[in-house]
Amino acid sequence: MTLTAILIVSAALFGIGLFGALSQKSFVMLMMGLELMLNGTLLATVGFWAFTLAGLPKGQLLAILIMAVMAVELAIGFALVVAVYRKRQADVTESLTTMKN
Amino acid sequence: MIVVLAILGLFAFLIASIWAAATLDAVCRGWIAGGGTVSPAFTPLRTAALWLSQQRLTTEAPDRLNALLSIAGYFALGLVGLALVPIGPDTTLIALPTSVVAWGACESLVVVVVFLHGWSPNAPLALIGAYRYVAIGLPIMLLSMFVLIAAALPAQSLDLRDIVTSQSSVWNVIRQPLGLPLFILLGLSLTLRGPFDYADSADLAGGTSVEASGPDRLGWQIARLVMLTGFSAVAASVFLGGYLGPVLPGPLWLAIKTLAIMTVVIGLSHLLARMPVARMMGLIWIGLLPLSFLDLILAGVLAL
Amino acid sequence: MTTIISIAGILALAVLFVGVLRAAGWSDFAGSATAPQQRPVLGGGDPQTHAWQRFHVRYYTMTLLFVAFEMEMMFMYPWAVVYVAEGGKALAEMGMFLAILSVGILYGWREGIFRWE
Amino acid sequence: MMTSILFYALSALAIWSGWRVFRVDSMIRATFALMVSFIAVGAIALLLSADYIGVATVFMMAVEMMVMGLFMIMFMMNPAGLNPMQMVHQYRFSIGAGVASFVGLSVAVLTTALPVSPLPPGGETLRDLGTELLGNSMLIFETAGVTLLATMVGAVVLSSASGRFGSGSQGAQPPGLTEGGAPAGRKVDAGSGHSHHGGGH
Amino acid sequence: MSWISRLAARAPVPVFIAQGESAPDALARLALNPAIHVVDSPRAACILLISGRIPSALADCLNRLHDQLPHPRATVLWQSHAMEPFSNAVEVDASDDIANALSATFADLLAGDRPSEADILPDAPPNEWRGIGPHGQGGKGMMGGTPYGRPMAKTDDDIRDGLSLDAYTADFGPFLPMFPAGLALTLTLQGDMIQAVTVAHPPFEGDTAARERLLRLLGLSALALRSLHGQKGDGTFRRLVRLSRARAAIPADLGRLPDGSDVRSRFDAMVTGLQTAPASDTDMTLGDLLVGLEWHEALLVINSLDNATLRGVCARMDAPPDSTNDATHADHDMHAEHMG
Repeated sequence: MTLTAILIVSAALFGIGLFGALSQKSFVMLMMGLELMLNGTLLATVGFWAFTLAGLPKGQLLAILIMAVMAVELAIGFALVVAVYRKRQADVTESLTTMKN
Repeated sequence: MIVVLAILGLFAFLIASIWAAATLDAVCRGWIAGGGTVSPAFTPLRTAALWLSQQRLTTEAPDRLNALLSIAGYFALGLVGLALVPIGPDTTLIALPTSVVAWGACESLVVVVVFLHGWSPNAPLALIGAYRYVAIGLPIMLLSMFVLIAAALPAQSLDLRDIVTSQSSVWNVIRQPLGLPLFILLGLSLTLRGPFDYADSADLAGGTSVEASGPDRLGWQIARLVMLTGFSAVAASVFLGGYLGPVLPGPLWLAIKTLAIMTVVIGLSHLLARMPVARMMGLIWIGLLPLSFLDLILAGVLAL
Repeated sequence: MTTIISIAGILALAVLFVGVLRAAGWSDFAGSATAPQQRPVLGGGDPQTHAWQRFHVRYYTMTLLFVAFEMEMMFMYPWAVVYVAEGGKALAEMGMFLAILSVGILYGWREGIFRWE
Repeated sequence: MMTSILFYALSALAIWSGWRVFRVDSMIRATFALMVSFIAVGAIALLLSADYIGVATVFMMAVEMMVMGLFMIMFMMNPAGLNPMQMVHQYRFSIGAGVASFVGLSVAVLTTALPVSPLPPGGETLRDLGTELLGNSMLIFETAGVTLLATMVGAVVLSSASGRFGSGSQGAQPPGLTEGGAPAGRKVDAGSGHSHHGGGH
Repeated sequence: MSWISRLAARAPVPVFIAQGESAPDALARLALNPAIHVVDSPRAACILLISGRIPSALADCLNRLHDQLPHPRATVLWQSHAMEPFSNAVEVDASDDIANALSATFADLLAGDRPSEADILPDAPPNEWRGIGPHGQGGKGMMGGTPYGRPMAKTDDDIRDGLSLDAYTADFGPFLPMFPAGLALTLTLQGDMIQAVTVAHPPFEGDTAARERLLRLLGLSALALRSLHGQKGDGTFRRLVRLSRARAAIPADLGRLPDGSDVRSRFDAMVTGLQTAPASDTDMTLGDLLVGLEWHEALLVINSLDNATLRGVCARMDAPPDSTNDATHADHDMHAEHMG
């Protein structure tokens, strides 16, 4: 287990997440992609914390903040999904541009 | 060597306590029903044999993988709870400095596996049970978080081993009198019992397990009892001083206290009425959660 | 590391448990379910559609509040460990925390999200 | 040695389940595949002696994915994947972007000299974190708390149906338009996409 | 695995009850027998106990119910009438001891002396689906076809919060243990909330088990058993009900009738054993009472009504649901193509 291996794994997670976020049509699947990207970031943060920061507590704090970002993204994202669905019966990204009225 | 012994002992205890819980359940039920029971000690074994010899049914287009994972997962989470509990000074199967948080993770995963159990058969009554359980299972977790944090304050640690040690002079059940009752409510919910039985309730003809037959039904019921054991052991360690006690060896004390908590949980599950889920959700947020705040404040002031 | 090995062992045990339960040979009636046996239980009735659908969750707003609420709790665990050592400052901190959480609950209550929407 | 084996197994699990998220038909399987990916990352964090972060990841993500699953089923048509489905756009571009980011990041990682010795286990990482939260990083901590409060309020405002102007249970049945008439439906903009009962696709 | 069967044969007999018209009074007290286990779901039963006369309108439901039992299974007819599909069933009449008959049938079944009953219905899915569609899954498009033999749900308006999600329509009953005997409802649910209701079959006359069912619905199954003993002045029973906080568990104002009674007051009357007069004739329909309620609340309302009132309420027809069904269906098909 080296930092290089950890960072490559996190890059893979980030890449898959990016693919998902860009390719998925539906809001909720798009958010899954974002969460997966943040998952990769979380792994990289913990890796850096353990190897280069010598256990400096700031690294852990950053990891917690990443999780907080996920929670905020999820809560606000889904609230938006509900609001949009209530108004337009739409659950895919494209309908936002094509259904302007 | 000691690890092997501990594992074997834990297994013996697990099997004994599953059997004891099933028996207690039958006795309690018989007492309240006023009709008595016939050989309550053997009925669980016979019923288990019956379920094993029945056919296992599936529904139209079920989610087979998740059906399997839900039973296995529920069983495993109960066992993890049991493995987190110290059976002596510095002796646990899972030695983790953050075991309180790990137990919290178990609680949240229980919501997931119960949901999956109701989701996988693709049947309406099971599905309603699954969704209803999430509405209660999520907020009630907050109670346990506050209560466990309050127990961690005097120990200055999130390790169950330290929490048990910190009770050598006075048990947490006295230090934070609101803690144990609130935690037992969580236990009722984790084990799908009584007033918090929103997953497998009678108004859904069995809820998430309405479609379970034969070995699947047996697996789910055993998993529920394993979770009851795991929860009771955690509660006994956090509030009743775990293995601490005079004369008798530590593990025996832990077993006695675990059984005591188990009896209380089973008794309450037969005695208290269940309210409609919306009402209970409101009650948890508006009534019980402020109580757990109060519990934390009291514990905090006391700890300083 | 031992933690992960122990948990992996427990998981393996749980899968074994389900596997043994489902193993053929316990029952003389282990055949797979026929089509009429597979219909969902409705006490004799029959549904028109699959049960898996866009299920109308009646408490969705509560779950969003819950996620944010739970995240706040993540800050409380490290706080609990140093509470006694830090003393008064930690007590003030707890007050702030509980105040924030209470405001969240009170707001949700006022908006009526702890009911079936 | 054992640590390395565990690390590679968990990494494989994290990547494989992350990939499954976008390959399965059933939304519930997708959500819980993502949860497995998070749990694997949490376990790797435990291997790196981040005792708190690792377990907290499992805790938080189990809850978040449960909530995510609820919303996935609520808003995706065909949520259980009974009919095979594929709801993607700009597919090639996305694959390209994903691969490019992976390759780019990997090259950057491989060409950098990185330290090789991890943090020894048994440190007081949790206590350090607590002290930091109450000391130097007090401001971050407080900001996060207030941000999360704002999130609570924002999520409620955006998603709540009736709000304080009417009780959900009281409005169970709207009053009739005429005395004793059929309940009035909710208002629909004339000519909007409302009649498209499957969602506008 | 004979030792398992031998052990299993000594378990309490798991019985699922299909109650018909004018079933024997002793049926309700069957659950008090410790050798019998009256189960909630046919999936847990070995014996289907048909008691009383089953109207021919419910024959199909009975056949469906029978086939949902796992093997080994047997049918027992208790003071019922001969029915063509159940020609092999054990028949028990008023003079026989039902508990003995059930135990004997169960023992024979597990010992293999009595063959497990075959399905009544043909082994075919509700709709043909295999090999249809591009993936052979019975559907084309995302919402079309009949994947795995059933169509997918359709979206419908919601009467509470205005999120138009999928509605689920099904016939519930007439043999559900939490419904009054004979009652079958066609319910449309949005999530767990009742959106529309029509009566598919009214409850039988003379049902008296409402108190027991109501207690079970409140999660007090042991107390429900105690209530079956029927001693009028059982003080312990009333004390235990008070201890259980059952009254507080029932929401106030639930299921209020024009005569002012709600579920709570009717529950009080049942527990104290007061014979209240049947609620005065109202012009309420079941839809007025149930639409907009969550599942558990709706069941509390149904079971709090006495038999005469419930039959009266069920007899009044709701305004027929507007006939948009065809329209939505066409719309739905259009979408299926659209997305194919």
